[in-house]
Amino acid sequence: MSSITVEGLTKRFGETVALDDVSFEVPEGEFVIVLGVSGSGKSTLLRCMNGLETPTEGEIRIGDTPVDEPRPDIAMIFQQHNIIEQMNAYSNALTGSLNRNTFLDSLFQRQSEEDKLQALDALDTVGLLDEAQQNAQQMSGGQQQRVGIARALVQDPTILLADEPVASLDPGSSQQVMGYLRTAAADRGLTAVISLHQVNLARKFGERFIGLRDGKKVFDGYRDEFDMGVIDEIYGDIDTEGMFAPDGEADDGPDPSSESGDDASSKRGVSSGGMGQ
Amino acid sequence: MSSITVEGLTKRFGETVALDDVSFEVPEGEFVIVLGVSGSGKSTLLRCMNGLETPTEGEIRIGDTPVDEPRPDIAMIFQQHNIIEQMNAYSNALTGSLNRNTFLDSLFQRQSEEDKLQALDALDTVGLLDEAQQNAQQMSGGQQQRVGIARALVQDPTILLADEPVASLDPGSSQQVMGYLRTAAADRGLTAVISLHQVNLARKFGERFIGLRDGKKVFDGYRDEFDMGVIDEIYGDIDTEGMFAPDGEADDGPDPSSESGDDASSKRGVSSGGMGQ
Amino acid sequence: MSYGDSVRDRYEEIVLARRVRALVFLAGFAALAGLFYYALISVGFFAANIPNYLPNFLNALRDFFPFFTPAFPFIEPAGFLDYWAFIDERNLIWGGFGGETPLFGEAGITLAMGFAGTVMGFPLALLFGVLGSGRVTPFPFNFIFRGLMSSIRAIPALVWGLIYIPLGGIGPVTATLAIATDTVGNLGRLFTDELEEIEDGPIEAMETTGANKPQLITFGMLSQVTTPFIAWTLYIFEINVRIAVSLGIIGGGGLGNVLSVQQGLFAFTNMMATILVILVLIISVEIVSQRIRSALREGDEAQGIVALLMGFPQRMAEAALK
Amino acid sequence: MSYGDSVRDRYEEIVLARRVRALVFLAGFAALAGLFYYALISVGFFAANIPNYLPNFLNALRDFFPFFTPAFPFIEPAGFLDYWAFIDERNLIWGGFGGETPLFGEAGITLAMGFAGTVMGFPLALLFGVLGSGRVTPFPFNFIFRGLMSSIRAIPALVWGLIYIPLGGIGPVTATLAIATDTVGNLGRLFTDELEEIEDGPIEAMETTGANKPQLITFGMLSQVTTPFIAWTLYIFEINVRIAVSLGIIGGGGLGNVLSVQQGLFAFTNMMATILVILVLIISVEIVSQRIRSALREGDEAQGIVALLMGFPQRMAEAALK
Amino acid sequence: SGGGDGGDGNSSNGGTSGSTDDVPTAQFVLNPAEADVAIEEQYQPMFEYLESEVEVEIEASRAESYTATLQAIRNDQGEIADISPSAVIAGEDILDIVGIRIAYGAAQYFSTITTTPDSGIESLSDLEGELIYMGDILSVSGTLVPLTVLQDAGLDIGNAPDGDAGNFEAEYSDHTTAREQMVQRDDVMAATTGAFSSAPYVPQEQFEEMSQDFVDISAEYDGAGDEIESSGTQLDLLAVSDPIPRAPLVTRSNWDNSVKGEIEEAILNVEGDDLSHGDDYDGEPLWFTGVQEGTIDDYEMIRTVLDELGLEFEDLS
Ligand SMILES: Nc1ncnc2c1ncn2[C@@H]1O[C@H](COP(=O)(O)OP(=O)(O)OP(=O)(O)O)[C@@H](O)[C@H]1O
Ligand SMILES: Nc1ncnc2c1ncn2[C@@H]1O[C@H](COP(=O)(O)OP(=O)(O)OP(=O)(O)O)[C@@H](O)[C@H]1O
Ligand SMILES: [Mg+2]
Ligand SMILES: [Mg+2]
Repeated sequence: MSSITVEGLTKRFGETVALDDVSFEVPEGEFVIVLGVSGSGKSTLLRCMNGLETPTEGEIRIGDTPVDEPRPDIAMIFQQHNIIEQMNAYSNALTGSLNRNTFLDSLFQRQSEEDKLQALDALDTVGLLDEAQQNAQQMSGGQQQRVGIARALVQDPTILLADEPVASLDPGSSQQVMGYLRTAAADRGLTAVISLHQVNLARKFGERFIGLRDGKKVFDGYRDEFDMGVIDEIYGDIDTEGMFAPDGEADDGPDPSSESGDDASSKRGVSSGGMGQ
Repeated sequence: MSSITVEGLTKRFGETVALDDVSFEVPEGEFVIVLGVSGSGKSTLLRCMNGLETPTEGEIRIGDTPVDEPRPDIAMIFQQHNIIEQMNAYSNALTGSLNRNTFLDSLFQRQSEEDKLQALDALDTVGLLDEAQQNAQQMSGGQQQRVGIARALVQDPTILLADEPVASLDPGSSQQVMGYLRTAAADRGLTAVISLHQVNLARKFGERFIGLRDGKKVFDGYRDEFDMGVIDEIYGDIDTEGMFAPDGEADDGPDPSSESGDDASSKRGVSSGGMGQ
Repeated sequence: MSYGDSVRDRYEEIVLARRVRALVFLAGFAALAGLFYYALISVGFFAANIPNYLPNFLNALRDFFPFFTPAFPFIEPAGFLDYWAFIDERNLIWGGFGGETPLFGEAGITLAMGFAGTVMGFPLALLFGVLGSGRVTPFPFNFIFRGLMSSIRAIPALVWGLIYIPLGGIGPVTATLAIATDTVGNLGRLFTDELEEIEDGPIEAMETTGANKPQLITFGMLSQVTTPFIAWTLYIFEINVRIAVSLGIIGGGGLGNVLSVQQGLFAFTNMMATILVILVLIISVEIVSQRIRSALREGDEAQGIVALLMGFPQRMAEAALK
Repeated sequence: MSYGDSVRDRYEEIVLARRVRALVFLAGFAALAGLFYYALISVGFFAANIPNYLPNFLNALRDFFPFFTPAFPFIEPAGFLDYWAFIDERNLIWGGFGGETPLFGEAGITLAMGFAGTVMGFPLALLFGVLGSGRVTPFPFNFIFRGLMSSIRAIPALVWGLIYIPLGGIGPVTATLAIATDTVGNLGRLFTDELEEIEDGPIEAMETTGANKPQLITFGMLSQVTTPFIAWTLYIFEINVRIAVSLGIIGGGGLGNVLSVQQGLFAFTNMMATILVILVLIISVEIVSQRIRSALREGDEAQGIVALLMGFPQRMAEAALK
Repeated sequence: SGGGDGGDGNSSNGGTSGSTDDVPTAQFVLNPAEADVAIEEQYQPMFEYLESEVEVEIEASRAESYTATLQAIRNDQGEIADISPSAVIAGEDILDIVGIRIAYGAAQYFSTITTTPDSGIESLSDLEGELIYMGDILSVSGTLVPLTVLQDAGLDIGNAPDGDAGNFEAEYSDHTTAREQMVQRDDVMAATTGAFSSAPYVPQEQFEEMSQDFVDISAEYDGAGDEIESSGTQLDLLAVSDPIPRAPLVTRSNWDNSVKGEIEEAILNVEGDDLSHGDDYDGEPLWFTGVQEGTIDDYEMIRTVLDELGLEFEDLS
């Protein structure tokens, strides 16, 4: 059983509360997208689900077993892909089978033919079979990310986690990578949780959406409930905030009784008038 | 006069044609956004306009004078911000005045009070006055990008170029940085040419749009002409391309008469059937 | 589970490529082993019959480590006292106030040689290092400076010491000059290497602001490398202290000199005591230098130190100057 | 143009801060200058009266460079012939086939010492270097290995040479052992440093695949650093050839030995000839090593070389094995 | 030819050890510290002589210090050695003295203290507070004996050579460098060197005034002052030491081989002709012309010097 249960998850780093009492359940085979602005806790959530971080409070269960350390059946895809750039695509994919092989076998690439074929098949799935022997360093960002997906697939996971897998890619590659992720998850019946910060991509690929803001879950719902109101809730009204910030900050400057007051105040007067914050 | 004329601009790197006979005119004070997928020639266009690259053919003129080397009155903002991370925000902004100061004066920061106040004013414009003495290294990506804008403003330019200034920022910071750019350009009456790859940001901030594809200009028009058809023209139909590529590539695999043919061909048959490319 | 043809084909191809690769690597390894063997022959390694002399050698080692005893508990604390007696008697670590040796005794002379040599060599190292970079001096000409630095490095510090005898006489001064010369070659090269690795972006950005060449070099390039330059200088300082020991052995004074006399007297215990002091000196230098370097690397910490150092005078000055 | 109050206030603050900073820097600089002065006193720099002896020194330099003449055109080609005569007579560069010296003469012995020492020291350097990393060995224990490497480094190669005499006798073998020991300390430390700087990402990713500890170390860490490890080994090889020259001076054989004999004979021209050979040797080693290193750094080029090297056998093997 | 190089000795052994099992080999450890020479080449006739007299193969290696030599012998890495008088005292438990080397008929030599004519130094007592350049720090003729001479003249030598001198300053290098740098540098008032280094620059009369022993015994007396004219350098003699026993040739006392006795005998019987090179040799000849029988007692004088200076060799047995 590979359903995921997150129960009362809280994670603090010193003073910072990265996650604040987050709970949800993901049934087997669902494709979930986690949204939130930078610092909202997306990475922390995924790292907890993977056992890379230990929750301060609360619990995460896969089926019935709690997660407390990285496990082969949970595969993770990272924003910075984290593949070994010094190895070729095939060897990178093959590292997904490390947990099934002894140290010496993996050192000399004496894995079973089955494992090797599986690595190539995973590269095929992400459209990189022809580049299997190319050095990862010489690949484009999108290709590297796809190698990361291939490695995850070779792990034979039941759960696929991905932390902003397309954040550093251009739109074309982003769509391609998300497409591969969705195809792979669907073909293999994987439960997938993927964090994103592009709303348009999320809408295009997501099945279910979880919104985080300041570590709290502010939205949890399916396609039909995911509308502009939800986006405002997740992202706040960043437009105004972003565009008028310089003037806003000038407002809390020092006392207005300084020498060069006349010109400056007139200038500030104009901009203060322009916004009501 | 700071209108820009691009005339028959072609740039080749060996075999690659990065720009192919691109021509347009930008009147003084216009805020232009250049769109295109990765590799379409956005950076090359901006680098040619700045004199960092020499066109293979064609010419760029500011007013009536052709551009052939970097000039102080054309300021450039880079995707990787390219500020000096080892210096503080203020010192970085101050480097914008290098062209007005001798080597020794700039070395010992003995610029005129006027220049120094201008640097602080530029930092104020991008909302970083309070962080003026903070080391650039310790700033967030968005803040660093804003320092880059401040440096450009200190140059006292008449033309502002920016190459994907928000590509590595999260949506909040992206909006903020774009906002500062537009405000600064409007306040100082600068002609601005900015390349982006986010369509939504482009729509929100752009006045006029130029679309590049494979080095050719495929669109040039104002807000009202910028619709979904244009986006398809610029980006191509990436959805299908991105999502079905793995199967598409399997099609040009080797001869089907190999040993393990039965299972594989059935699998491929299904996916081939699923798409018509 | 079964796989597509293209996967199988690719698999066969990889298996073949790996087999070829293994062969090539084996050949390379064999070549290396052959070279190694030839080198061993050249130095007369097999003629030396090392296994035969191993017991002798282990026995001789006991001269150096008097605190080892053959029986349990294998360590005799009194041995350490021997060391300390010598260290104390000869002012190796502490020269006392107003004496002829510096405050830190013989170790102080060695340290002073390394330090003075580093400081004296630094300006030329900086000049040659910067001029050796292809970014500053155009291509064929930068190799003049690189060649100069290579030549300086090629001559061992010991030989530089010899060459400088007519200038500095016999003793620590000549050793210091030799270290300074060595520094120009070694540090300058590290500077050049560092400059080759900086990012182009900020330089290009400086260019677009209309900066002139000296400004481009200072703000676009040098400002990026001040931290590594300081770190490399500290690293060379470490090395220079080690060289100062070696130069002492051939007459440069300081700990090396003590070492060479005790060696001449076959006083292995005293020699080991001197080596221990060398160890303490060099490890101290290393630790201090590494602290500073890691503080520089992590700007935060440096900020902390600077803040600490500057906080008080800043407040003072603010009060005074206002 | 006029500016807002907050801008002016900030300006005043910056001016003040800069003034304070300048004071602090001045103080730091003064402290450094003071230390430098004290160091110069300690080594007896001012007593040596260097400016006085400069003419003497320049005169003495003429012994080394017989091809300089005081009159125009300042260079006498015959001087170079003197060099060559000695180089040829003493087999410095070319030992001939089947002779007693290796193929490359005395230079060959020096090279062999550096090469054999590097190869012999490499395995232990790798082991200690990896075990010294905090990522592999948990905190207090990795310092055992770091301390060991520090201690080895602290003892100059010259002293190691002495310690190994009972084992290798007098001559190149002992020098080679000393170089190998030095390599363990120097190369091992570079390895440890390099390991501290690798990215955490790939290691973490390896962890999530369920790899065990040795796999984590091999694939997550070592695979990231093979290129820099090779580069560092080549760098240490360069340094070892230089050390081999120094050890030769104190009896290790090879070029250093020739140098020291000629020095003893006050045959400065011959000495310079030897130095020239040392220069050629070391610069050659450096060029070769730097070529390989830069090829490694830019994967493309390496790919090119590998492709070139492997292309032919690959096609051969493919034809044969199919 | 470079046939006498240390490296060659080793490599030739590597190549031939298989085929010459029956011929015993003996390591001859050479030391150049007492004279500035290319020592392996100079010894070449000696090796050829020994190999012709005795069924033995000589391998030469060059040690850079007596410590290295004694370490080698003590650890069975060398059989025969050329060592200094002081090393005899250090290694008396592990060495057998074969004989004392003779040069120009003398088995003894001298140490000198010299100054430059313009230094203003008239006698040893004027050296108080001045800088003196000496030979290698533990060299018998360059440093140790001259220190006792200075001490006898009333100077406070403090802890020198192993530590700071009392009321003068000492720096150590080697005979020739010490002499040359004294000439070059104004701040160096005297140099202590073996007579072999200084005598060519000192007028004969000065030796005659200073020491009858020197005139009688020293091999350097005849050539004294010879270099003054050609070099333009003259030195003034401040002191000449008592005669010092020349350096011996020794064998390892626990060397247990039948050829040991034969070699020792051959060494004692060596003639000047056996030690000279052919006509085509243009290097320096070997400095000694024969070997005279000697025992540890001949080195009593050295032991006294060491005692006076408070130097003590560690036990090497
Ligand atoms: N190891 C850590 N130590 C301290 N604070 C941390 C750590 N990891 C995360 N945080 C803090 O926890 C909060 C949530 O961070 P997290 O990385 O989960 O956000 P995110 O949504 O992934 O942001 P981004 O889009 O920038 O990746 C932030 O305030 C962050 O500063
Ligand atoms: N210096 C160069 N040398 C060779 N080819 C280059 C160079 N710079 C750009 N190109 C090529 O020119 C084409 C256009 O590149 P350009 O960088 O202008 O695209 P872009 O639209 O900025 O892409 P991106 O979004 O990835 O920055 C690409 O095919 C690129 O490979
Ligand atoms: Mg994150
Ligand atoms: Mg670009």
